[in-house]
Amino acid sequence: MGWSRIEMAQKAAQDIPDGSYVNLGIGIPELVADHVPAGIEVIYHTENGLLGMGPVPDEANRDIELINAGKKYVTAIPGACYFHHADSFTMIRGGHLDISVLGALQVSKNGDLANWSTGKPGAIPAVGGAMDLVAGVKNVWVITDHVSKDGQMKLVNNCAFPLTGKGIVDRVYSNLAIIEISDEGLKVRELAPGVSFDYLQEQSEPKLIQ
Amino acid sequence: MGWSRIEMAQKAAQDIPDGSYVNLGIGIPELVADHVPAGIEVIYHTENGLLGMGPVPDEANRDIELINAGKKYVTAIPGACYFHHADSFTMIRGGHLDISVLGALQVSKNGDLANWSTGKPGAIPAVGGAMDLVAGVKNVWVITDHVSKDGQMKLVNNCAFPLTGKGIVDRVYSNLAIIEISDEGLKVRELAPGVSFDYLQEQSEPKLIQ
Amino acid sequence: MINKLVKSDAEAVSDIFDGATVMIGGFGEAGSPIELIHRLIDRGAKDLTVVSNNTGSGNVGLAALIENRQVRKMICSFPRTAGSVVFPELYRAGEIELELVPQGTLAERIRAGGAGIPAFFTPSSVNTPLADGKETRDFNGQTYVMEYGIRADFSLVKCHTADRYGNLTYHRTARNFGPIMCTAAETTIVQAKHIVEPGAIDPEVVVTPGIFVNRVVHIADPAHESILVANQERYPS
Amino acid sequence: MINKLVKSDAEAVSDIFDGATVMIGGFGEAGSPIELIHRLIDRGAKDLTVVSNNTGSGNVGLAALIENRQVRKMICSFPRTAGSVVFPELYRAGEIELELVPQGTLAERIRAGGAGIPAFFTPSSVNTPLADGKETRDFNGQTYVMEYGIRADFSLVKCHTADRYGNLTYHRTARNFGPIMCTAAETTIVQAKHIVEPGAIDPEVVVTPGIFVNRVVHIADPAHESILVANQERYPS
Repeated sequence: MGWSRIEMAQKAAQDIPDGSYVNLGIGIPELVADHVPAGIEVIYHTENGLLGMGPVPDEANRDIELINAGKKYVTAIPGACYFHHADSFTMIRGGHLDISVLGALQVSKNGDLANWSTGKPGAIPAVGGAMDLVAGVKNVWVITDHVSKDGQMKLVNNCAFPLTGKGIVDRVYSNLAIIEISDEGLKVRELAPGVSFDYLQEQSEPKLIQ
Repeated sequence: MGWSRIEMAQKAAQDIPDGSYVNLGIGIPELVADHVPAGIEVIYHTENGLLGMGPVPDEANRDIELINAGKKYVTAIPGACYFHHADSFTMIRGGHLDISVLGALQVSKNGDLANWSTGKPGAIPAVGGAMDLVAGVKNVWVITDHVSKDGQMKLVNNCAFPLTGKGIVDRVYSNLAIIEISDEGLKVRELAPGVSFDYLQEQSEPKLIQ
Repeated sequence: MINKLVKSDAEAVSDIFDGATVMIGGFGEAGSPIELIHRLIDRGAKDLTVVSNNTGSGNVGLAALIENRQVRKMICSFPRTAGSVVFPELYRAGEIELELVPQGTLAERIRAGGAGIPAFFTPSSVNTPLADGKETRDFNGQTYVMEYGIRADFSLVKCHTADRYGNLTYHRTARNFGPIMCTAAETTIVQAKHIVEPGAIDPEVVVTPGIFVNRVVHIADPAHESILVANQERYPS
Repeated sequence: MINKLVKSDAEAVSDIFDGATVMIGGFGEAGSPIELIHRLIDRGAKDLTVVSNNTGSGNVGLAALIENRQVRKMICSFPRTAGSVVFPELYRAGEIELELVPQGTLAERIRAGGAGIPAFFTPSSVNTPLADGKETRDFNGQTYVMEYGIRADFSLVKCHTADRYGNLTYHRTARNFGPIMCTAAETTIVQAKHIVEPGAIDPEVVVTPGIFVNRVVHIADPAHESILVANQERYPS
């Protein structure tokens, strides 16, 4: 029942318009790059200073000075360019990117996102570029399991964890459904195979719109 | 009696320490570059995006895309670099230049400078980079005739013309003298040949220190 | 596929509308996109606010755009240069508005506009008439004035080499305001002397990443403003 | 004559003092000036405030500097990465201070410090705990938080190629924080893989103009942090 991690990434990839500039967060979002439909050209941005990020290199072509935001080896496509961090966040904060795809700890009914800290004592908070991405990028998509590994709902009325941004999530791709978040509420766009609306609602704290 | 324009520029050039980064304003300050003593290496900055400005080219080597702030043809030395305007003023405003040499309409006893507008009706105000230079550069030197063409004193108690900056002039090279401006007042460092202190004082509104 | 190349300079500026704010690159003649400006004159959009360091010279390029009464207001640092006659005349006649901005503040305001920074503090112009009426604030015992980011509807920029992604390099001091203006407009329109395939520009030396550019038009042999002025040409002639 | 080349990495860092604020380039391993950091460990300056995006990995480089108890406070965006063990332990034990800054705000604060901008407004972190206690302000109906420029006493940066004027180029994503950190310190110290004569770097492709650099040391074959970590090396060993 539901979508695999790869299927979630595929669903998001299929929704990216041709010609988009996209930043992919660490984790499942990284998989999106592998599933963009043929004939579509997407330019990937990685905030550590590369526009035109290409696929993962084979072992012989790894360069410790060519990595992505997750510090993994990547390549650069023909037509790529390198730049420093202030210029990279000019792209992000200045509204030049079309889509930011991020992971989540919690998403609230009004589009708040918590994805950087559980706020628990002893946890090491680490925010990276997430707050800049949600503040600056036109469309913020979240890819996440619908329920956490320890069985807690991630789609909630109000985020209990510290926020990354308020009212900024536009769409959630979970393993159970694709959900649009707007002023009208949480609208289910697509249910994963074998998932009923009622089941989805049971796994979600806010009231969903069919 | 007094120094010529070239001699004023020579006097300033001799005071530039080895290894300085220097911005030269339009007019007499431009002449300074031609008179730096042998053995001294000075890097000239022009705010339109060149560090390492070299001498005026011969006619065959003119390039309309290689000009200085006064829109005159220049060259670039080996080791020069080009950059955009925001980076150029990062150098200026960020305190990275050592010396700014500017012209003046008026300089006041506490180091105020007026050099961009007479404030007269019908005058077209044009400020360029002067306000950034005086705000950001460590040492501001003025090269100017001691008295204006129409006989008005330029070294005054208070500037009548609109200010470029307040309390920012460190030194004046005029055709009559070199004058240091500090909290202690206006101290005459050197008199031009044939100029007496009394004569200099007559041509200057504020009280000078011998 | 991403292809920002457009067929003609006329097409490139065909949606510039009355009342638009337009940034125009260049420091004097160097970097001034004269063909794009002339097509904007052909198009006739009026009531423009133009952000550019100078006001052009003679009766071509930016000066001709002003002379053609398409510009309501200039935002610039140095409106009079050798050979600039059009702006001073209209300004004295009260027929064009001027917002005079120190050059470094102008550059920083454009950069801020492109970087999503709505306002910042700068030491430039403090205690001068150009800070009159502006908010000031002290940091570490020094006074600074608050200035606002500027954004435009369109930027017109001249570069040296471009690819279909909109990656750009510039030539010598013609770089000046180009890179920051590219970042600060809804629609950035570039004229390029050379067009190359993606990958032909070393990724280490791209000055303007393609993300900041919307349209590129190939102008292989741009007119030299100073030569047109020396020949006393006018536009339209 | 201007010659910023210094003979050794030890000499390059020989005046870093107790209590200094030190910016250290790099995003993870890429761009981290590991030799300069190790010489700073040799020197032993303590009570440092370090500005760097991460906190290092294993027991070498930045992590080793922290482990050697020379760092009082970290200013960074992402203090835990794969392989970072030293900082988390000391942080949980309350033995090191952390100022957590969103990555883009960190970059902009460093750039502002270098550009003479004492403060600016940004939308990043608004309505989050990282904006708690900070001044906010509305522009055009949106809320922004005020952030301050950062300056340092020293910046330690790794580059690809340098000349005696301090002009620098970088390699791929090792560029990251290097260029902005060069602008924001009283003394900028750079380790370069290659040293060339002035003029050998095309003036169009210089990334860091020499004016921002004070000292350059030639480290032809820098250690790879990830290899040292894989080999479980420590510094000092």
